[in-house]
Amino acid sequence: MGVRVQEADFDVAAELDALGSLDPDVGAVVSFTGLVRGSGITAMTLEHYPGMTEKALEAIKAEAMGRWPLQGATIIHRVGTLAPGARIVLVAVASRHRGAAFEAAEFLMDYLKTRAPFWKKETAEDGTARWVDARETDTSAADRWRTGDAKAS
Amino acid sequence: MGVRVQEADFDVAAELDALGSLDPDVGAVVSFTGLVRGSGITAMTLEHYPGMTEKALEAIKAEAMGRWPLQGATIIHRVGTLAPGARIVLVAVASRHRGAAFEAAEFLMDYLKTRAPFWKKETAEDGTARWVDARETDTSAADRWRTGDAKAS
Amino acid sequence: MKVLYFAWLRERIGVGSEDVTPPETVETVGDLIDWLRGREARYAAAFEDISAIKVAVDQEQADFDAPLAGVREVALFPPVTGG
Amino acid sequence: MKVLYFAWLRERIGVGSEDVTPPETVETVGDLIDWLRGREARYAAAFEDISAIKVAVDQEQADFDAPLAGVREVALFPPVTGG
Repeated sequence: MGVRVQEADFDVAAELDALGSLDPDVGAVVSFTGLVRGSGITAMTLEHYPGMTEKALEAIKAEAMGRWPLQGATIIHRVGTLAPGARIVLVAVASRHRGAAFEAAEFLMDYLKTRAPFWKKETAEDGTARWVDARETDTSAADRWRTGDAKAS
Repeated sequence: MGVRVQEADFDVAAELDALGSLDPDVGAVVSFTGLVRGSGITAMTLEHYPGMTEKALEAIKAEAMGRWPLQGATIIHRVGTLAPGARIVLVAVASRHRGAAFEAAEFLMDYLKTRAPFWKKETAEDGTARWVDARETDTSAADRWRTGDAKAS
Repeated sequence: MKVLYFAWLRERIGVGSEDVTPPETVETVGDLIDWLRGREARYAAAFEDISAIKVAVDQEQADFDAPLAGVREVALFPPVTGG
Repeated sequence: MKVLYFAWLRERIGVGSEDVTPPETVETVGDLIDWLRGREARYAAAFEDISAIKVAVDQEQADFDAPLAGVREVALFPPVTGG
Protein backbone atom coordinates (compact mmCIF):
# COMPACT_ATOMS: atom_id res chain seq x y z
CA MET A 1 0.00 0.00 0.00
CA GLY A 2 0.94 3.61 -0.06
CA VAL A 3 3.28 5.44 -2.36
CA ARG A 4 6.94 4.64 -3.03
CA VAL A 5 9.70 5.99 -5.26
CA GLN A 6 12.65 3.64 -5.47
CA GLU A 7 15.49 2.33 -7.61
CA ALA A 8 14.78 -1.30 -6.73
CA ASP A 9 12.32 -3.52 -8.55
CA PHE A 10 9.09 -4.41 -6.78
CA ASP A 11 7.16 -7.63 -6.11
CA VAL A 12 3.83 -7.34 -7.94
CA ALA A 13 2.31 -10.43 -6.30
CA ALA A 14 3.16 -9.21 -2.79
CA GLU A 15 1.65 -5.80 -3.53
CA LEU A 16 -1.56 -7.26 -4.96
CA ASP A 17 -1.88 -9.75 -2.10
CA ALA A 18 -1.49 -6.91 0.41
CA LEU A 19 -4.30 -4.97 -1.27
CA GLY A 20 -6.53 -8.04 -1.45
CA SER A 21 -6.03 -8.76 2.25
CA LEU A 22 -6.85 -5.23 3.46
CA ASP A 23 -10.48 -5.95 4.12
CA PRO A 24 -12.76 -9.01 3.79
CA ASP A 25 -14.95 -7.01 1.41
CA VAL A 26 -12.31 -6.46 -1.25
CA GLY A 27 -13.76 -8.11 -4.34
CA ALA A 28 -11.66 -6.54 -7.08
CA VAL A 29 -7.97 -5.74 -7.42
CA VAL A 30 -6.93 -3.96 -10.62
CA SER A 31 -3.28 -3.38 -11.44
CA PHE A 32 -1.32 -1.56 -14.08
CA THR A 33 2.32 -2.45 -14.64
CA GLY A 34 4.36 -0.24 -16.95
CA LEU A 35 7.38 -1.81 -18.66
CA VAL A 36 10.35 -0.38 -20.58
CA ARG A 37 9.57 -1.03 -24.25
CA GLY A 38 12.70 -2.48 -25.75
CA SER A 39 12.61 -1.78 -29.48
CA GLY A 40 15.70 0.12 -30.48
CA ILE A 41 16.77 1.14 -27.02
CA THR A 42 19.40 -0.24 -24.67
CA ALA A 43 18.40 1.65 -21.52
CA MET A 44 15.80 3.96 -20.02
CA THR A 45 16.86 6.43 -17.35
CA LEU A 46 14.27 7.97 -15.04
CA GLU A 47 14.96 11.28 -13.35
CA HIS A 48 12.61 12.72 -10.75
CA TYR A 49 12.19 15.63 -8.35
CA PRO A 50 12.85 14.22 -4.87
CA GLY A 51 10.42 15.63 -2.35
CA MET A 52 7.87 16.83 -4.84
CA THR A 53 7.47 13.37 -6.41
CA GLU A 54 6.25 11.76 -3.20
CA LYS A 55 3.92 14.68 -2.48
CA ALA A 56 2.48 14.57 -5.99
CA LEU A 57 1.88 10.81 -5.80
CA GLU A 58 0.27 11.12 -2.36
CA ALA A 59 -2.01 13.86 -3.71
CA ILE A 60 -3.00 11.76 -6.73
CA LYS A 61 -3.70 8.78 -4.47
CA ALA A 62 -5.76 10.91 -2.07
CA GLU A 63 -7.84 12.23 -4.95
CA ALA A 64 -8.58 8.70 -6.16
CA MET A 65 -9.49 7.55 -2.63
CA GLY A 66 -11.89 10.49 -2.40
CA ARG A 67 -13.53 9.89 -5.75
CA TRP A 68 -14.06 6.13 -5.62
CA PRO A 69 -14.95 3.71 -2.81
CA LEU A 70 -11.51 2.10 -2.57
CA GLN A 71 -10.19 0.00 0.28
CA GLY A 72 -6.62 0.78 -0.72
CA ALA A 73 -4.29 1.98 -3.45
CA THR A 74 -0.61 1.43 -4.20
CA ILE A 75 1.69 3.50 -6.41
CA ILE A 76 5.30 2.42 -6.88
CA HIS A 77 7.54 4.21 -9.39
CA ARG A 78 11.14 3.32 -10.09
CA VAL A 79 13.92 5.80 -10.85
CA GLY A 80 17.45 5.39 -12.16
CA THR A 81 18.58 3.36 -15.17
CA LEU A 82 16.40 0.46 -16.29
CA ALA A 83 16.90 -2.21 -18.94
CA PRO A 84 14.39 -3.02 -21.69
CA GLY A 85 11.56 -5.13 -20.28
CA ALA A 86 12.07 -3.85 -16.74
CA ARG A 87 9.11 -2.77 -14.65
CA ILE A 88 8.87 1.04 -14.32
CA VAL A 89 5.65 1.60 -12.44
CA LEU A 90 2.92 -0.24 -10.58
CA VAL A 91 -0.48 1.22 -9.84
CA ALA A 92 -2.99 -1.03 -8.08
CA VAL A 93 -6.27 -0.51 -6.30
CA ALA A 94 -8.68 -2.58 -4.23
CA SER A 95 -12.43 -2.09 -4.22
CA ARG A 96 -15.65 -4.01 -3.65
CA HIS A 97 -16.58 -3.91 -7.31
CA ARG A 98 -14.70 -3.89 -10.57
CA GLY A 99 -16.14 -0.69 -12.04
CA ALA A 100 -14.62 1.50 -9.35
CA ALA A 101 -11.36 -0.44 -9.39
CA PHE A 102 -10.87 -0.09 -13.16
CA GLU A 103 -11.75 3.59 -13.17
CA ALA A 104 -9.57 4.45 -10.20
CA ALA A 105 -6.55 2.59 -11.59
CA GLU A 106 -6.88 4.32 -14.95
CA PHE A 107 -7.35 7.68 -13.24
CA LEU A 108 -4.20 7.13 -11.15
CA MET A 109 -2.15 6.37 -14.26
CA ASP A 110 -3.58 9.30 -16.24
CA TYR A 111 -2.82 11.72 -13.41
CA LEU A 112 0.58 10.20 -12.68
CA LYS A 113 1.52 10.60 -16.36
CA THR A 114 0.74 14.31 -16.34
CA ARG A 115 1.31 15.44 -12.74
CA ALA A 116 4.12 13.43 -11.18
CA PRO A 117 7.59 14.89 -11.80
CA PHE A 118 9.36 12.08 -13.63
CA TRP A 119 11.31 12.40 -16.87
CA LYS A 120 12.43 9.57 -19.13
CA LYS A 121 15.60 9.51 -21.19
CA GLU A 122 16.17 6.74 -23.73
CA THR A 123 19.57 5.46 -24.77
CA ALA A 124 19.46 4.18 -28.35
CA GLU A 125 21.44 1.26 -29.74
CA ASP A 126 23.93 3.70 -31.32
CA GLY A 127 24.64 5.14 -27.88
CA THR A 128 22.81 8.44 -28.36
CA ALA A 129 20.41 9.49 -25.65
CA ARG A 130 17.26 11.57 -25.98
CA TRP A 131 14.62 12.83 -23.60
CA VAL A 132 11.21 11.30 -24.28
CA ASP A 133 8.65 13.85 -25.45
CA ALA A 134 5.43 14.26 -23.52
CA ARG A 135 2.48 12.81 -25.43
CA GLU A 136 -0.52 15.00 -26.20
CA THR A 137 -2.74 11.92 -25.69
CA ASP A 138 -1.60 11.77 -22.06
CA THR A 139 -2.88 15.28 -21.49
CA SER A 140 -6.24 14.51 -23.09
CA ALA A 141 -6.49 11.26 -21.11
CA ALA A 142 -6.00 13.18 -17.86
CA ASP A 143 -8.46 15.86 -18.94
CA ARG A 144 -11.21 13.25 -19.20
CA TRP A 145 -11.35 13.13 -15.39
CA ARG A 146 -11.58 16.89 -14.91
CA THR A 147 -15.35 17.24 -14.65
CA GLY A 148 -15.40 15.02 -11.60
CA ASP A 149 -17.97 12.82 -13.33
CA ALA A 150 -17.12 9.16 -13.23
CA LYS A 151 -17.65 7.19 -16.40
CA ALA A 152 -20.26 4.44 -16.46
CA SER A 153 -19.22 1.82 -13.96
CA MET B 1 -1.46 -16.82 -21.62
CA GLY B 2 -4.61 -18.32 -23.01
CA VAL B 3 -7.74 -19.42 -21.27
CA ARG B 4 -8.00 -21.83 -18.34
CA VAL B 5 -10.77 -23.18 -16.10
CA GLN B 6 -9.39 -24.91 -13.03
CA GLU B 7 -9.96 -25.75 -9.38
CA ALA B 8 -6.42 -24.79 -8.38
CA ASP B 9 -5.29 -21.31 -7.43
CA PHE B 10 -3.10 -19.43 -9.90
CA ASP B 11 0.16 -17.49 -9.68
CA VAL B 12 -0.63 -13.89 -10.58
CA ALA B 13 3.02 -12.81 -10.79
CA ALA B 14 3.91 -15.67 -13.15
CA GLU B 15 0.95 -14.85 -15.39
CA LEU B 16 1.78 -11.13 -15.54
CA ASP B 17 5.47 -11.85 -16.15
CA ALA B 18 4.55 -14.16 -19.01
CA LEU B 19 2.43 -11.44 -20.63
CA GLY B 20 5.14 -8.83 -20.11
CA SER B 21 7.74 -11.05 -21.74
CA LEU B 22 5.72 -11.86 -24.84
CA ASP B 23 7.19 -9.10 -26.94
CA PRO B 24 9.80 -6.38 -26.39
CA ASP B 25 7.15 -3.79 -27.23
CA VAL B 26 4.81 -4.63 -24.38
CA GLY B 27 4.61 -1.41 -22.39
CA ALA B 28 1.47 -1.99 -20.33
CA VAL B 29 0.08 -4.99 -18.47
CA VAL B 30 -3.32 -4.53 -16.85
CA SER B 31 -4.79 -7.18 -14.58
CA PHE B 32 -8.06 -7.75 -12.79
CA THR B 33 -8.18 -10.20 -9.91
CA GLY B 34 -11.59 -11.12 -8.50
CA LEU B 35 -11.72 -12.27 -4.88
CA VAL B 36 -14.40 -13.97 -2.76
CA ARG B 37 -15.85 -11.21 -0.58
CA GLY B 38 -15.98 -12.60 2.93
CA SER B 39 -18.66 -10.69 4.79
CA GLY B 40 -21.22 -13.09 6.18
CA ILE B 41 -20.22 -16.07 4.06
CA THR B 42 -18.16 -19.12 4.82
CA ALA B 43 -17.75 -20.45 1.29
CA MET B 44 -18.40 -19.70 -2.35
CA THR B 45 -19.04 -22.57 -4.76
CA LEU B 46 -18.59 -22.08 -8.49
CA GLU B 47 -20.41 -24.31 -10.94
CA HIS B 48 -19.77 -24.15 -14.67
CA TYR B 49 -20.70 -25.75 -17.97
CA PRO B 50 -17.69 -27.84 -18.99
CA GLY B 51 -17.04 -27.59 -22.70
CA MET B 52 -19.07 -24.45 -23.25
CA THR B 53 -17.10 -22.47 -20.64
CA GLU B 54 -13.79 -22.82 -22.43
CA LYS B 55 -15.41 -22.03 -25.79
CA ALA B 56 -17.09 -18.93 -24.35
CA LEU B 57 -13.85 -17.69 -22.79
CA GLU B 58 -11.90 -18.30 -26.00
CA ALA B 59 -14.56 -16.37 -27.95
CA ILE B 60 -14.41 -13.46 -25.49
CA LYS B 61 -10.62 -13.40 -25.69
CA ALA B 62 -10.68 -13.54 -29.50
CA GLU B 63 -13.09 -10.61 -29.59
CA ALA B 64 -10.80 -8.54 -27.36
CA MET B 65 -7.73 -9.44 -29.46
CA GLY B 66 -9.64 -8.31 -32.54
CA ARG B 67 -10.83 -5.03 -31.07
CA TRP B 68 -7.61 -3.80 -29.43
CA PRO B 69 -3.94 -4.03 -30.39
CA LEU B 70 -2.99 -6.55 -27.73
CA GLN B 71 0.14 -8.67 -27.60
CA GLY B 72 -1.59 -11.20 -25.37
CA ALA B 73 -4.45 -11.89 -23.00
CA THR B 74 -4.97 -14.35 -20.15
CA ILE B 75 -8.23 -15.50 -18.58
CA ILE B 76 -8.16 -17.93 -15.65
CA HIS B 77 -11.35 -18.80 -13.80
CA ARG B 78 -11.56 -21.13 -10.83
CA VAL B 79 -14.40 -23.55 -10.13
CA GLY B 80 -15.33 -25.60 -7.07
CA THR B 81 -15.57 -24.42 -3.48
CA LEU B 82 -13.53 -21.38 -2.45
CA ALA B 83 -12.93 -19.74 0.92
CA PRO B 84 -13.48 -16.01 1.63
CA GLY B 85 -10.56 -14.00 0.29
CA ALA B 86 -9.66 -16.62 -2.31
CA ARG B 87 -8.92 -15.60 -5.88
CA ILE B 88 -11.77 -16.47 -8.26
CA VAL B 89 -10.70 -15.02 -11.57
CA LEU B 90 -7.74 -13.39 -13.28
CA VAL B 91 -8.01 -11.37 -16.45
CA ALA B 92 -4.84 -9.76 -17.76
CA VAL B 93 -3.76 -8.20 -21.03
CA ALA B 94 -0.56 -6.86 -22.55
CA SER B 95 -0.41 -3.94 -24.95
CA ARG B 96 1.94 -1.20 -26.11
CA HIS B 97 -0.09 1.50 -24.41
CA ARG B 98 -2.22 1.72 -21.31
CA GLY B 99 -5.43 2.94 -22.94
CA ALA B 100 -5.92 -0.24 -24.94
CA ALA B 101 -4.83 -2.41 -22.02
CA PHE B 102 -7.32 -0.86 -19.57
CA GLU B 103 -10.18 -0.99 -22.05
CA ALA B 104 -9.52 -4.56 -23.13
CA ALA B 105 -9.24 -5.82 -19.54
CA GLU B 106 -12.50 -4.15 -18.57
CA PHE B 107 -14.18 -5.48 -21.71
CA LEU B 108 -13.00 -9.03 -20.93
CA MET B 109 -14.46 -8.83 -17.42
CA ASP B 110 -17.75 -7.30 -18.57
CA TYR B 111 -18.19 -9.99 -21.21
CA LEU B 112 -17.05 -12.80 -18.92
CA LYS B 113 -19.60 -11.67 -16.32
CA THR B 114 -22.48 -11.91 -18.78
CA ARG B 115 -21.44 -14.56 -21.32
CA ALA B 116 -19.34 -17.21 -19.59
CA PRO B 117 -21.40 -20.02 -18.05
CA PHE B 118 -20.41 -19.82 -14.38
CA TRP B 119 -22.79 -19.74 -11.43
CA LYS B 120 -21.96 -18.77 -7.86
CA LYS B 121 -23.55 -20.19 -4.73
CA GLU B 122 -22.81 -18.64 -1.35
CA THR B 123 -22.86 -20.53 1.93
CA ALA B 124 -23.84 -18.22 4.80
CA GLU B 125 -22.54 -18.42 8.36
CA ASP B 126 -25.76 -20.16 9.42
CA GLY B 127 -25.08 -22.92 6.91
CA THR B 128 -27.76 -21.95 4.41
CA ALA B 129 -26.73 -21.70 0.78
CA ARG B 130 -28.15 -19.47 -1.93
CA TRP B 131 -27.46 -18.88 -5.58
CA VAL B 132 -26.12 -15.41 -6.27
CA ASP B 133 -28.48 -13.29 -8.36
CA ALA B 134 -27.24 -11.81 -11.61
CA ARG B 135 -26.73 -8.06 -11.33
CA GLU B 136 -28.49 -5.74 -13.74
CA THR B 137 -25.40 -3.50 -13.67
CA ASP B 138 -23.38 -6.35 -15.18
CA THR B 139 -25.71 -6.44 -18.17
CA SER B 140 -25.51 -2.69 -18.66
CA ALA B 141 -21.71 -2.80 -18.27
CA ALA B 142 -21.50 -5.39 -21.04
CA ASP B 143 -23.94 -3.46 -23.22
CA ARG B 144 -21.57 -0.48 -23.24
CA TRP B 145 -19.28 -2.40 -25.60
CA ARG B 146 -21.99 -3.32 -28.07
CA THR B 147 -21.55 -0.51 -30.53
CA GLY B 148 -18.03 -1.63 -31.27
CA ASP B 149 -16.81 1.88 -30.49
CA ALA B 150 -13.89 1.99 -28.09
CA LYS B 151 -14.04 4.61 -25.37
CA ALA B 152 -11.46 7.39 -25.38
CA SER B 153 -8.08 5.81 -24.83
CA MET C 1 -31.17 -34.97 -27.59
CA LYS C 2 -29.28 -34.13 -24.42
CA VAL C 3 -30.70 -31.47 -22.10
CA LEU C 4 -28.50 -29.91 -19.39
CA TYR C 5 -29.57 -27.89 -16.36
CA PHE C 6 -27.35 -25.69 -14.20
CA ALA C 7 -27.43 -23.93 -10.82
CA TRP C 8 -30.87 -23.67 -9.20
CA LEU C 9 -32.54 -25.07 -12.30
CA ARG C 10 -30.48 -28.24 -11.87
CA GLU C 11 -31.40 -28.36 -8.17
CA ARG C 12 -35.13 -27.90 -8.78
CA ILE C 13 -35.30 -30.49 -11.53
CA GLY C 14 -33.05 -32.84 -9.61
CA VAL C 15 -30.70 -33.86 -12.41
CA GLY C 16 -27.85 -32.11 -14.23
CA SER C 17 -28.54 -33.69 -17.59
CA GLU C 18 -30.86 -36.14 -19.27
CA ASP C 19 -31.55 -37.58 -22.70
CA VAL C 20 -35.00 -36.71 -24.00
CA THR C 21 -36.94 -37.60 -27.12
CA PRO C 22 -39.65 -34.98 -27.58
CA PRO C 23 -42.35 -35.44 -30.25
CA GLU C 24 -41.88 -33.87 -33.67
CA THR C 25 -44.17 -30.97 -32.79
CA VAL C 26 -41.40 -29.72 -30.48
CA GLU C 27 -39.52 -27.55 -32.96
CA THR C 28 -37.85 -24.84 -30.86
CA VAL C 29 -36.23 -24.40 -27.45
CA GLY C 30 -39.45 -22.70 -26.31
CA ASP C 31 -41.45 -25.73 -27.41
CA LEU C 32 -39.02 -27.96 -25.53
CA ILE C 33 -39.52 -26.03 -22.30
CA ASP C 34 -43.31 -26.18 -22.71
CA TRP C 35 -43.06 -29.91 -23.30
CA LEU C 36 -40.81 -30.43 -20.26
CA ARG C 37 -43.23 -28.37 -18.15
CA GLY C 38 -46.00 -30.79 -18.93
CA ARG C 39 -43.98 -33.84 -17.86
CA GLU C 40 -43.84 -33.44 -14.08
CA ALA C 41 -44.51 -30.89 -11.36
CA ARG C 42 -40.79 -30.35 -10.72
CA TYR C 43 -40.32 -29.15 -14.31
CA ALA C 44 -43.39 -26.91 -14.10
CA ALA C 45 -41.95 -25.42 -10.89
CA ALA C 46 -38.47 -25.00 -12.36
CA PHE C 47 -39.77 -23.25 -15.48
CA GLU C 48 -42.39 -21.16 -13.69
CA ASP C 49 -40.62 -17.89 -14.53
CA ILE C 50 -39.29 -18.29 -18.04
CA SER C 51 -37.84 -14.74 -18.00
CA ALA C 52 -35.17 -15.99 -15.59
CA ILE C 53 -33.98 -18.74 -17.96
CA LYS C 54 -31.11 -18.52 -20.45
CA VAL C 55 -30.41 -20.94 -23.26
CA ALA C 56 -27.41 -22.45 -25.00
CA VAL C 57 -27.78 -24.65 -28.06
CA ASP C 58 -24.80 -26.89 -28.83
CA GLN C 59 -22.77 -24.76 -26.39
CA GLU C 60 -23.59 -21.42 -28.03
CA GLN C 61 -25.85 -18.74 -26.55
CA ALA C 62 -29.30 -18.94 -28.15
CA ASP C 63 -32.89 -17.77 -27.82
CA PHE C 64 -36.18 -19.52 -27.06
CA ASP C 65 -37.04 -19.53 -30.74
CA ALA C 66 -33.84 -21.38 -31.72
CA PRO C 67 -34.77 -24.44 -33.82
CA LEU C 68 -33.96 -27.89 -32.50
CA ALA C 69 -33.47 -29.64 -35.86
CA GLY C 70 -30.07 -31.33 -35.83
CA VAL C 71 -29.26 -30.13 -32.31
CA ARG C 72 -27.38 -32.48 -29.99
CA GLU C 73 -27.29 -30.50 -26.76
CA VAL C 74 -29.61 -27.91 -25.21
CA ALA C 75 -28.62 -26.23 -21.94
CA LEU C 76 -31.05 -24.29 -19.73
CA PHE C 77 -29.78 -22.17 -16.86
CA PRO C 78 -30.27 -18.96 -14.86
CA PRO C 79 -28.32 -15.83 -15.84
CA VAL C 80 -24.59 -16.41 -15.34
CA THR C 81 -22.88 -14.99 -12.25
CA GLY C 82 -19.18 -15.79 -12.62
CA GLY C 83 -16.22 -13.47 -12.49
CA MET D 1 15.80 31.40 -3.37
CA LYS D 2 16.60 27.95 -4.71
CA VAL D 3 15.95 27.24 -8.39
CA LEU D 4 15.90 23.65 -9.66
CA TYR D 5 16.14 22.42 -13.25
CA PHE D 6 15.25 18.95 -14.50
CA ALA D 7 15.74 16.78 -17.59
CA TRP D 8 16.97 18.63 -20.72
CA LEU D 9 16.59 21.97 -18.99
CA ARG D 10 19.12 20.82 -16.37
CA GLU D 11 21.44 19.60 -19.12
CA ARG D 12 21.27 22.81 -21.12
CA ILE D 13 21.83 25.03 -18.08
CA GLY D 14 24.50 22.73 -16.74
CA VAL D 15 23.38 22.56 -13.11
CA GLY D 16 20.52 20.84 -11.30
CA SER D 17 20.00 23.57 -8.78
CA GLU D 18 21.38 26.92 -7.73
CA ASP D 19 20.70 29.65 -5.21
CA VAL D 20 19.79 32.94 -6.83
CA THR D 21 19.05 36.42 -5.52
CA PRO D 22 17.06 38.26 -8.18
CA PRO D 23 16.34 42.00 -7.81
CA GLU D 24 13.06 43.10 -6.27
CA THR D 25 11.53 43.79 -9.66
CA VAL D 26 11.41 40.01 -10.20
CA GLU D 27 7.98 39.33 -8.75
CA THR D 28 6.69 36.23 -10.56
CA VAL D 29 8.02 32.99 -12.00
CA GLY D 30 7.75 34.57 -15.43
CA ASP D 31 9.90 37.49 -14.28
CA LEU D 32 12.41 35.02 -12.86
CA ILE D 33 12.73 33.24 -16.19
CA ASP D 34 13.20 36.57 -18.01
CA TRP D 35 15.86 37.55 -15.50
CA LEU D 36 17.66 34.19 -15.84
CA ARG D 37 17.55 34.55 -19.63
CA GLY D 38 19.52 37.77 -19.39
CA ARG D 39 22.27 36.25 -17.29
CA GLU D 40 24.07 34.01 -19.77
CA ALA D 41 23.64 32.49 -23.19
CA ARG D 42 23.04 29.00 -21.78
CA TYR D 43 19.93 30.29 -19.95
CA ALA D 44 18.71 32.13 -23.02
CA ALA D 45 19.07 28.89 -25.00
CA ALA D 46 17.40 26.77 -22.33
CA PHE D 47 14.40 29.11 -22.09
CA GLU D 48 14.11 29.77 -25.81
CA ASP D 49 10.72 28.06 -26.05
CA ILE D 50 8.84 28.98 -22.90
CA SER D 51 5.77 26.99 -24.01
CA ALA D 52 7.74 23.80 -23.31
CA ILE D 53 8.46 24.74 -19.68
CA LYS D 54 6.44 23.70 -16.63
CA VAL D 55 6.70 25.20 -13.16
CA ALA D 56 6.49 24.06 -9.55
CA VAL D 57 6.61 26.52 -6.66
CA ASP D 58 7.54 25.03 -3.30
CA GLN D 59 6.89 21.58 -4.82
CA GLU D 60 3.38 22.36 -6.07
CA GLN D 61 2.36 22.77 -9.73
CA ALA D 62 2.14 26.47 -10.56
CA ASP D 63 1.93 28.94 -13.46
CA PHE D 64 4.26 31.61 -14.86
CA ASP D 65 2.30 34.29 -13.04
CA ALA D 66 2.78 32.65 -9.62
CA PRO D 67 4.22 35.25 -7.18
CA LEU D 68 7.68 34.67 -5.69
CA ALA D 69 7.12 36.48 -2.39
CA GLY D 70 8.00 34.12 0.46
CA VAL D 71 8.87 31.28 -1.93
CA ARG D 72 11.83 29.05 -1.06
CA GLU D 73 12.02 26.77 -4.07
CA VAL D 74 11.12 27.20 -7.74
CA ALA D 75 11.46 24.26 -10.12
CA LEU D 76 11.52 24.58 -13.91
CA PHE D 77 11.24 21.54 -16.14
CA PRO D 78 9.85 20.12 -19.37
CA PRO D 79 6.47 18.35 -19.35
CA VAL D 80 6.65 15.20 -17.24
CA THR D 81 7.01 11.81 -18.95
CA GLY D 82 6.88 9.21 -16.19
CA GLY D 83 4.65 6.19 -15.86
